[in-house]
Amino acid sequence: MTTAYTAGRTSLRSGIILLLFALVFTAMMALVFELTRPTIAASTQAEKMKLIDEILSPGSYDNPLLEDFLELGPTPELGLAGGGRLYRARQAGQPVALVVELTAPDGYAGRIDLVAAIRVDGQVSGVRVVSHKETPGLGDYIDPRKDKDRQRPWITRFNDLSLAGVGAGGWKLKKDGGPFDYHVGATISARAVTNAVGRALAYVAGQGDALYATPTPP
Amino acid sequence: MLAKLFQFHGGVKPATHKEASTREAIAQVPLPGRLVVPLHQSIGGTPRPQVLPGQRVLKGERIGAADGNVSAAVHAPTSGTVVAVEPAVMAHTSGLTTLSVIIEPDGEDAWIRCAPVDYRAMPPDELRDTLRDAGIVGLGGAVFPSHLKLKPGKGGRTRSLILNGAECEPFITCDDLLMRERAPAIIRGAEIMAHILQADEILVGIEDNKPEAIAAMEAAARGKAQIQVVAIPTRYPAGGAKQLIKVLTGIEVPHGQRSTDYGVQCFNVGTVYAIFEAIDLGRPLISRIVTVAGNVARPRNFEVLFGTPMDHLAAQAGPQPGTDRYIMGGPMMGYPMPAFDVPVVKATNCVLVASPALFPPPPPEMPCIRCGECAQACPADLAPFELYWFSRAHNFGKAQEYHLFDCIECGCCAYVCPSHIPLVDYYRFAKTEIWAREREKDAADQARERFEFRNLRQDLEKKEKAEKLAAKAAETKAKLAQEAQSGGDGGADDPKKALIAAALERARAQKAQAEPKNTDNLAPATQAEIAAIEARRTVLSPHADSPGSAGFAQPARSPGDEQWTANAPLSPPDEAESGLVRPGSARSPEDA
Amino acid sequence: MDIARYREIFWNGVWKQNTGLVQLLGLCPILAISTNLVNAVSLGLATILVMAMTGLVIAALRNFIPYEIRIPVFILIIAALVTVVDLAFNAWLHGLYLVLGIFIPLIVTNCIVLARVEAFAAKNEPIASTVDGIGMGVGLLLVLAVLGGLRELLGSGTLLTGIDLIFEGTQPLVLLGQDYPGFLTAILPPGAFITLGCLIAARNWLDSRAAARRPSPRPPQAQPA
Amino acid sequence: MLAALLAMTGLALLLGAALGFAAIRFKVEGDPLVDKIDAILPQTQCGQCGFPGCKPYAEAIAKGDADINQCPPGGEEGIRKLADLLGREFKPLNADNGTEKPKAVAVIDEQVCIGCTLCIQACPVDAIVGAAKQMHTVVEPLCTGCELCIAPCPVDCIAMVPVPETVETWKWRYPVTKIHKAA
Amino acid sequence: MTHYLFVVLSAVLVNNVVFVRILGLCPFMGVSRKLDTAVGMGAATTFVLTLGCGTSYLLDQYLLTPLDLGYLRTLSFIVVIAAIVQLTELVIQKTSPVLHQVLGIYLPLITTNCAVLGVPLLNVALGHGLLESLLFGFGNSVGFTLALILFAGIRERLDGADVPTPFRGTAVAMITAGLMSLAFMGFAGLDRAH
Amino acid sequence: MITSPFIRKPTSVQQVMLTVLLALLPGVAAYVWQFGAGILVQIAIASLTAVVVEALFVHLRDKPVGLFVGDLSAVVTAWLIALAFPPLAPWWLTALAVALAIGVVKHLYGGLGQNPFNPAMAAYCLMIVSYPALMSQWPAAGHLDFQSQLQLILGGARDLDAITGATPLDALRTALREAAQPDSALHGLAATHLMEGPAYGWLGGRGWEWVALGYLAGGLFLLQRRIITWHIPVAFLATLAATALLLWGMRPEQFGSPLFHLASGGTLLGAFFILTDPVSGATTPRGKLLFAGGAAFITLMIRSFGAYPDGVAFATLLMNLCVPLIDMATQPPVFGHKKD
Ligand SMILES: Cc1cc2nc3c(=O)[nH]c(=O)nc-3n(C[C@H](O)[C@H](O)[C@H](O)COP(=O)(O)O)c2cc1C
Ligand SMILES: Cc1cc2nc3c(=O)[nH]c(=O)nc-3n(C[C@H](O)[C@H](O)[C@H](O)COP(=O)(O)O)c2cc1C
Ligand SMILES: Cc1cc2nc3c(=O)[nH]c(=O)nc-3n(C[C@H](O)[C@H](O)[C@H](O)COP(=O)(O)O)c2cc1C
Ligand SMILES: Cc1cc2nc3c(=O)[nH]c(=O)nc-3n(C[C@H](O)[C@H](O)[C@H](O)CO)c2cc1C
Ligand code: SF4
Ligand code: SF4
Ligand code: SF4
Ligand code: SF4
Ligand code: FES
Repeated sequence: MTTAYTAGRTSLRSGIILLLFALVFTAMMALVFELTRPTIAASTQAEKMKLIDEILSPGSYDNPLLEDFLELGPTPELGLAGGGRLYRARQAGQPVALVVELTAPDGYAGRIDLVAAIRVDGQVSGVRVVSHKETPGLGDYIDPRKDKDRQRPWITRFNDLSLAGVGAGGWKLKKDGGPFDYHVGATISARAVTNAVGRALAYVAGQGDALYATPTPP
Repeated sequence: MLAKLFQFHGGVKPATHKEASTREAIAQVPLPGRLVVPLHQSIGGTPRPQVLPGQRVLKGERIGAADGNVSAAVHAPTSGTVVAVEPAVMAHTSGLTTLSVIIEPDGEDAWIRCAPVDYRAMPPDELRDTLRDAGIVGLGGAVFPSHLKLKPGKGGRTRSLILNGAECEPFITCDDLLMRERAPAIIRGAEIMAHILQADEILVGIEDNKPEAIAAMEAAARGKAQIQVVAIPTRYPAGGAKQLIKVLTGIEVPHGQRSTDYGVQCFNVGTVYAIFEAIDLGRPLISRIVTVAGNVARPRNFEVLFGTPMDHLAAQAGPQPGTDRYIMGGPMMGYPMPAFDVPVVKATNCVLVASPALFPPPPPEMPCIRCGECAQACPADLAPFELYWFSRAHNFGKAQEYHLFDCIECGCCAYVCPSHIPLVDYYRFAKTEIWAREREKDAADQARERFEFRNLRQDLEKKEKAEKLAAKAAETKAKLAQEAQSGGDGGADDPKKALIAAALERARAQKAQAEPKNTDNLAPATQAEIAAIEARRTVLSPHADSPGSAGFAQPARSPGDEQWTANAPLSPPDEAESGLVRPGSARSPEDA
Repeated sequence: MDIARYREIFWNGVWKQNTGLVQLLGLCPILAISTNLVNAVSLGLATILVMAMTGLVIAALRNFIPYEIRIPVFILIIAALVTVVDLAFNAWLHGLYLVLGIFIPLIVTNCIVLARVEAFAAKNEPIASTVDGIGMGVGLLLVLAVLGGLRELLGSGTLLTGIDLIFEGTQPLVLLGQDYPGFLTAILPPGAFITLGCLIAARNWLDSRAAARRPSPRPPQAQPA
Repeated sequence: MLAALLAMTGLALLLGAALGFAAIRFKVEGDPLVDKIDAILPQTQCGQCGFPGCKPYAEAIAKGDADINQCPPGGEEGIRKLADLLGREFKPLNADNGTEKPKAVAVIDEQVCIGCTLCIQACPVDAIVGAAKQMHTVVEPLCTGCELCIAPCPVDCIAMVPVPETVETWKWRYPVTKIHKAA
Repeated sequence: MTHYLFVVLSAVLVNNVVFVRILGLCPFMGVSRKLDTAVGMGAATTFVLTLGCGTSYLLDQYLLTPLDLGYLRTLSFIVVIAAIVQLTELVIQKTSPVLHQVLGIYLPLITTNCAVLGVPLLNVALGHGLLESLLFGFGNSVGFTLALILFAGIRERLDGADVPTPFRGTAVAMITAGLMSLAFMGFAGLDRAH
Repeated sequence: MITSPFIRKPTSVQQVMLTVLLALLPGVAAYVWQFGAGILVQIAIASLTAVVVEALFVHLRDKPVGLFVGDLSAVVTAWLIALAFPPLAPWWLTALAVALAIGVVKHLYGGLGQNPFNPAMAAYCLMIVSYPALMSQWPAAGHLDFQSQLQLILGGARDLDAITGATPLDALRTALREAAQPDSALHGLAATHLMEGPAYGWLGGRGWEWVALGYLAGGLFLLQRRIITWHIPVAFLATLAATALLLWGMRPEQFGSPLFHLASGGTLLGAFFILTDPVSGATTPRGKLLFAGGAAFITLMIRSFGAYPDGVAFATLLMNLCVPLIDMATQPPVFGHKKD
């Protein structure tokens, strides 16, 4: 590259031109940004709702779910080291279910981020994997999109079960003496998810109504 | 006091095949019909011929004088008539010819007058000159002029003079027999050399598979405290100078360094014997002991005059059918000869009569599997497979980084290679390529210098011319000014205008001259260059194709190759000539 | 006349100077986003869009850009245009946006954009530059498509997974049967490199075959024997 | 939006200032690359590359105006070295510039030479000696084989003679690998 | 302390930029023909990337985030990085002309080494602090250099190999890169303790 | 023209490879004795594929097929793949691995002698990454008769749950991980305790220790025949043992013992037969020490902390990467240049 900035005149001229270009294109970007902002916000919301809709039937509540939430600080019971959110579904003001972000820290290849919907009676409405690093083809059946069993993905095993129904201390894999099956050769992933969901159920049960009662922070 | 022996890395132990040729004593060879004595028989300058065809020479008469100090004289091996001084095929794998003196023996074998020298009385420098003029070169194989090796290193003294009687190559026994039969003379020669080198001790290294030679040398050395005969383990290439020095003294002499600087020097026993003859008997080097072995009925050692055709020599040992070529040297390092009648030269320690049964062609070459066998066998501690890998890929820079030139071409690596790769051939190929490149590089550097010098000179000439012109212009201007002054009314502008007009005119002329083609907006100089090149090509091609010069320019072109000529239509010579103006010499219109 | 020239420019981008197979530029998105056909093609389309736009804009502005600050200005323009595309995708093609993720902003540094701008758009008129951008982009798209298709097929035995994210209701093709034990490496980075290596070799092979067939207008000089 | 504009303005000014300062502070002259390229060229000075001598060609390569495959005397080897130096891909010699030939030297037929000095002027390395009206001779070791002297000779008395091989210049051949099935 | 060590180690080995994150491929393929150029390129990239991560962190933290200008991130990062590259070029040109000749065409291309932009963006995405950002940038560039040097070593050796004609050159290099990335998969999970 | 040397030691690549195959026999015998003859089927499948693929590529390259297939290097690769794979792997898995090893990893680089990566290990890594489930089904010793082994290898249905489990390395990892969980029944138990189950023998996995001994015997044979030098096996085993001792000494509850590591997985096969591959390995003495030491360290890191149960294959590939640099840096001094 030439370094023809030597002459003060040229370098000043270049500077001004550069500046002009910067201004014009920044203005253009800013404009597009303003234009797209509402749409982007909406589609981000929609994305989140799509996942939640999978685990909690949309007809079962009537409040704007994403606006009714609780900020959780670090919560070891949910595996949340850095905090997370908890959404509340209500029908006509009555509690229906909680949508909990949780993490299984002990996956085969690291953290497994999950979201679970737990009905007010303590039953699981649904669980989904948000992100994971399990071995593709082995441990990744915990994600229903990767599960070969399309009809009844493994992750739906928890649906409609509750801690109470399974029995105290029984929320475990078959191998560990519980009711949940798993894929041979990939116990660890299944165990991590199962235990995390179990812990979340216990946490929710332990907190009681407080989770519904606390108002949404501004 | 028995010296502690050291070990060199690597090495191999091939079957020695030495017994057969040691059964009988050294024999003489009957004079052949003609002797072809190449002038170039040693490292260094080719000796200048000293005889003319038709001239009679005596045995030992000098026929080639050393050319410079790195060279050694050549002598007539017997008395007779010089029939010719002409190129003849030499004892070299290439099959190239070299200037040789061809002598027809008269059968008298009449010596010149030999003048022995009292080495103690003669200063070392003169002794060295004597050796050079006696044609003494290393007979261990390298044929390096011995007088050059006989200079003491730093400090003027040498710790050890080493006599190389190892003779590690299979089949070869010439040194063995020499030591058995002429041990006292060798010892005498060694003492002469120790004197020249100011050596403290003389070590004779002999492989322990030659008990007779060891015994003979010990007997001859008995009572001489300075001399020690050492039996060394039999392992090829224990006879390599560096390896032998390492075994006997523990010193490693790096490639490209003089061993005298490390306090040691190593000579083949044959060389030592030749020095004895040159000093004590006054006889120049005209013959040597040669082993004839291989596909012959009676393998044996002969004392052979240089110039004797190898087939004449081999005939003495009862050649057997099936012979396909001769190998000069042993089976590990020897060179195949291009013909059967090449002459025996100073480097010929053995004529190995080869047959496919004796030395079958190697199995097909496989890729290197990097097994490292070769590295384990390499006495120079090299990584032969890396050298091979880079030589094969023409990556000579890398090959040199891996010390290609430290390779002594001993062949151990190729001997052990399970992939049957002719490794040494790759090294020889790479080495000669690198040398060729260095020559090219030197030539290029020289050319660059001369080119730049010429340009400088031309610039100077041009400047001078310009100055002259300027002077002339000033004159004109002055004259014009004068005229204007005298003319009066034209005003001061006119002469200037005239000058400008003149300059414009010149420039226009220049442009017309320099723009023979429609090459667009290039600088005039570039255009001139392009024209020059264009023109040069166009003129060149008809030359190349004309029958008259076809013999020179290049080998006959194939008929399918029309494009080359099609590109080069004949052009009138004048255009060509004007085109040949080179940038530096771009002729100004004034020149034309 | 012009058509012929544009065709030449286009062909240059698609085959002769193919970014992925010959120039080896813009490799990161090629390798990273070709895990399946849908992603690959989408990124290819996005790149075509960006390349055509940058080619057009920069060629149009080329006379206003001083030589010595051309690189910063080019980068500025490319970055701005890419951000605009990024925002637009995010707003109006959100599903695709999630798939292409981090790689849309990375088109900025996609060497090929700057390389073409510098080598072509800065020296040619807008239409040719647009054609060049499209040609290069199409070349990239083809490589991406083949690579993505191969990798998806080998890796999971399907084609067009994720198509449902773009066109509601469509279904991916299951080509090698439900029981196909996917060759997972194909989808992982090693598979990307190896498959692209094979594509490059295939191109070389096709080229050399074509060269061998075509009686070359300039026969190589017959070496004197 | 205003914030964005301000931020970018600030950034542009800051960077422009830094670059401008650095450009002055770290200015360099000269181009060592040309010498490196020139060192690779064979110095035949024949002009077949399309430039008046090796140095100008070296300059053109360094500037990017010329390709690396235009020097026939340097041959494949030279191109390979250039490719190495410049980190480019090897490409075969451009046939437009000529072909690689065995090295030859000019020989003047002394019987025919009329002593016109034209060849002396043409020779780029002053390899021809002689004076006006006297027979000229080529100093063989100095001749680069550029063939530039051939054309100007009005009586066609200069011929290129391949340099013969001697033991010193003889080269071992590349060991022929007989791995391939085809003969 | 170990946390920071993990940041670096994970960036160098486990999540190697080239083999796992697939960034910086163009210079990886382009400047790996010879070992010494690879070393030079690695050094230059290390310098630029580390510096770039630091500056972009500051830029993000103190300009873009407070002003809520997230959408200017790409633009401003790349402009800053381009400036750093140009500065580096000027300095190298002055201090080491040889290195400049060798890196010649590639120095400007560092700007378009997507790792140089990708890593600072990852820094933002991963919420790294200043020290973490610097270490992450350093680790990634060391990972890049490591990959480049190992690759160059192998490519130098491949020069002499009897590779089938269509695969000569870049094709076999690409396959080599694939097998290298396969090898690096062996490190998977080593950062799990983190 | 034939030039010197005119005599050659009677050796050949074929002979070298044949010796390696012979040296593998004790290990194979122990394998058959402990785990049944299924492995022989695997070896047959692998060898057949190897010969076919090798012949195909050699033919494509226009080289003499007999000569190059006859060098047996492909068969060595095939045997090593068969021995490193789970013995009951389906036939196509083995065949695919061998085909990739020979076709891609070896012949795309020009065939014998030119490949920078160990073909067998590259194929192993490709397979464990691609088919982790199939690649971690290992039978327990003496469990199955030949008939059912054959069915498993050749047949379609693979209901293996009953007969296979993780290998000892894998099982120990799983157990150790569980022991690290505070609420697990195994919490706090040391590795030595965890290894008391029926799957474990007196050293490593039950039955596997005999196979390992077989490899050791074969390796010693190779050393004796001077096909390999001591550097690689010694450096590998010593570094592995030392590193394992260090970890185990610090936290016996978290790491396997040195003896366990020496006898398990691919350790001995790797030390004597895999890392010693001359083509892809380091060549200088010091380089070999570095190469093998590095491989041992990486192996142990992967086994102890990584995602894959055995690290020998990945470690081999990773060190293959470093070979050019290692070789360059460890060139022994040349004769006469020793001081500087
Ligand atoms: C390469 C490889 C990857 C693996 N990935 C996973 C995984 O992602 N999830 C998992 O649960 N187990 C995985 N495993 C298996 C575990 O190591 C362990 O063997 C298994 O969880 C034990 O399950 P089992 O008790 O059913 O045999 C993997 C194994 C290998 C060899
Ligand atoms: C591999 C190799 C083996 C050699 N073997 C012998 C040998 O056995 N005997 C011998 O005298 N010279 C042998 N030489 C030659 C010596 O290196 C050395 O040139 C010679 O001993 C020096 O003595 P000279 O100058 O008198 O010939 C061998 C050289 C090499 C490279
Ligand atoms: C070179 C190599 C050789 C192997 N040989 C054996 C073996 O002899 N026995 C075995 O159980 N596993 C062997 N394996 C398989 C690995 O150990 C495999 O990855 C498995 O998941 C873990 O088995 P292990 O832990 O107990 O043996 C070998 C792996 C490699 C890389
Ligand atoms: C001691 C020894 C060990 C070998 N080890 C391997 C190996 O681990 N993997 C392999 O594919 N080939 C091995 N081979 C065979 C051969 O060297 C290998 O296939 C080459 O890499 C092919 O170019 C070995 C050969 C020998 C002599
Ligand atoms: S002995 Fe032959 S095959 Fe073995 S490393 Fe040396 S050259 Fe290669
Ligand atoms: S020929 Fe050269 S490389 Fe081979 S063993 Fe002898 S010294 Fe070493
Ligand atoms: S063609 Fe080569 S030798 Fe001739 S002038 Fe050009 S660079 Fe010099
Ligand atoms: S003598 Fe002729 S061929 Fe030789 S260098 Fe001079 S001009 Fe060139
Ligand atoms: S696209 Fe990533 S470096 Fe070129």
